[in-house]
Amino acid sequence: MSEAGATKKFLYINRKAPYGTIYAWESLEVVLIGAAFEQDVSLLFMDDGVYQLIKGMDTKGIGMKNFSATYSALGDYDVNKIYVDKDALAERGLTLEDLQHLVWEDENEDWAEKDSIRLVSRDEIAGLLEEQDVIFNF
Amino acid sequence: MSEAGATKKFLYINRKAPYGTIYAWESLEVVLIGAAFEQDVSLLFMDDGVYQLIKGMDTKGIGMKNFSATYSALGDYDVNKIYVDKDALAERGLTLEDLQHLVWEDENEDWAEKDSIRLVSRDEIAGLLEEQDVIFNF
Amino acid sequence: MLHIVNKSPFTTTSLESCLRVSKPGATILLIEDGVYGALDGSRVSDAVRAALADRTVCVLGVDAAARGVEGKVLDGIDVVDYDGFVDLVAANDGVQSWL
Amino acid sequence: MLHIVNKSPFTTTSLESCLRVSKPGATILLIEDGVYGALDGSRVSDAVRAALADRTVCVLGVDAAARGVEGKVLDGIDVVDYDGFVDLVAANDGVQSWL
Amino acid sequence: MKFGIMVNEGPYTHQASDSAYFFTKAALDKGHEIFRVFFYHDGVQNGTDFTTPPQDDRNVVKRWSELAQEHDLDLVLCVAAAQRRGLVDEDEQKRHGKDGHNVAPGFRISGLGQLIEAGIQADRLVVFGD
Amino acid sequence: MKFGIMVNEGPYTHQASDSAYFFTKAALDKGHEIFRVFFYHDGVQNGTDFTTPPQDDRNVVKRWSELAQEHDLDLVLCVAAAQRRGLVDEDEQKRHGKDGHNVAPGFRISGLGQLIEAGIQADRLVVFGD
Repeated sequence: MSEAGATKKFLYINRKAPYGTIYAWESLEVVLIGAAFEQDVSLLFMDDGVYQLIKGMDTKGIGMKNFSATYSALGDYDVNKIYVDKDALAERGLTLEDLQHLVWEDENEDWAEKDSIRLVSRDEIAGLLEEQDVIFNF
Repeated sequence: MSEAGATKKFLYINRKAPYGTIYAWESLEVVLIGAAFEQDVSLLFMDDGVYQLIKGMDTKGIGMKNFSATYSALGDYDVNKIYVDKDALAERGLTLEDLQHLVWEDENEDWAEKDSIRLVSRDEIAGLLEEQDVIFNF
Repeated sequence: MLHIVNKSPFTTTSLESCLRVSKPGATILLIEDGVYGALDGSRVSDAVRAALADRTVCVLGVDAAARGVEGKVLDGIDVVDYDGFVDLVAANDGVQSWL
Repeated sequence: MLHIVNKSPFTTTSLESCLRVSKPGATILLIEDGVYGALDGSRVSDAVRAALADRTVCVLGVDAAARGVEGKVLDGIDVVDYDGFVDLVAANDGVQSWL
Repeated sequence: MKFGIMVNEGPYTHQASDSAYFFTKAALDKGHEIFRVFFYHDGVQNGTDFTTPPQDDRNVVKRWSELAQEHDLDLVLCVAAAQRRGLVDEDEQKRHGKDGHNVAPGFRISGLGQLIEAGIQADRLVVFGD
Repeated sequence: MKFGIMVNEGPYTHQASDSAYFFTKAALDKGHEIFRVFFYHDGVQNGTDFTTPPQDDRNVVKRWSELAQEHDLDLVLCVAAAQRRGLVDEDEQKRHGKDGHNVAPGFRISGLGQLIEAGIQADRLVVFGD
């Protein structure tokens, strides 16, 4: 699966709520497969996508697989740039404390545990989009 | 196809724009089939559904069938109560003149041609919903 | 009359349309991604709280729980299960789904 | 950068999100039901007109024609065909679809 | 009470089919009658027995088939929607010369009149979709 | 220039597949290269040859197949999405014991890695969906 040539900047943009549609889950599947290709990967959660990261989901009553644990595994796949739209959180009455605490271990700093989630403003999102080579929309 | 028992009040609610999705077209198919069942039928166009009635559509460039002529045939099927949300028109910058002129012939008045479209307010829509036996959502 | 809303009020205008034309005495049931409309502290909470003055608002508990938001539901909103959903349909003369 | 919007701005918040984070110099292309955002005299026309000050806004002509609204497009919005759509993608470094 | 159910979206992408299933099951468990479940638009995809969902996911199609068998449910796929979207029973296979048929047990293909009839005969029509 | 195309919705219900088709065709006509068209989510339904659309409607599936043949296009259906949604080629038919196979000419079933590869290899990725 190795690729010749330079690494590309990949951004996965998640704008939809989980469970009502499958996009959140099928986006995660792409991210996990994509991790093997060693690109420079970022995830952006904006609009209703911020709901994907809420903690304490219990899907037993709707018979669907609860995939929220997968987000906390992303750090192990070197997916540790997880951007969350702070305005989207605010207008939904949510704070960072409502979301899962996602971390990764920095091998350059003796495997120190670091936060993966970074709250971003609209200007930072605009900048983030502009610097990407490829954007996947979910 | 005749049914025993009293006639029911059927309301078809169309809230989606044409062509972007097929719901407008597949709603019309139900209305046409349903006409044979001789129920008391009304159609309501609200939200983006009001776009379905705009005149002058030309679908050649997108390779889809232009089904807008079917609306003008509804009168021949005794479907002549066509309600349009006036607020929805206004916020879209549209007026009655932007829509097709839909008519029917009243056999009780020597086949006089009458308008099928009635502009309704939110209160009238609320009342219309309450008086229905069955609502089909598209 | 029973109104069913299954879309997030932050993404689509379904809840807004529902609130606009539902009558005093009506019941509004929030299911699927519609449950986000039941939460406190959001941009739409005031509109939903206002509706509670003359309408009944319910939320499907299993859909709220799946999304991790069962504990954030506004005071005054009834949490129902699928049995309750069935009862609401049976108890109301008409059903309108705001798809 | 090219932003593609394919949803009606009266039903979903896609155009709003696009306008919120697109940068001066960016190009916004309205296709499918997104073409309704290009029309004059609507609730969203002012926001789109404001975007024209520092961004390019285009509409896919065949989608506007299909919907009977080609004649109502705001002054300053470019009407393009599929060839023009391809050119826009080629001319811009990145593409973001606001699905 | 007699319910009619309309399902407008296929399995997995939207929750609509899940919601319709749990509603139907709850109604039956409470002793109500389901006059018919009518699948329209992409909803006809609920009736394909060509699916093989992952082991850790629910099997939406099979769940409908089993509920139909248990309760003698009438699950109807709209013929026009089915033809557009690739749902084929043995009759349609012969008529259109396809390499197989994919309608799951318990489902049948029929016309839109079946939806109208559900509207007339049932005390309530509940629509699930996107 | 080299384009990758991603299609997230099936035929007929949403316009996404139509838009992707016309975009792909226009790009080819202008001399661009289409590295791959990847069908994900309900998009895999574009690859079923069980459809029989009405005479007065376009045939979305056939149009893709013909474009693929003309231009040697690589049309890939995501295997996980295909299994959930009932798209089966001859291999999958044998493996899962289905009553037929329904993948249209020009389409092939493969993994999500094909999408990532399109992102890496193509100069632009254009996503069509709902």
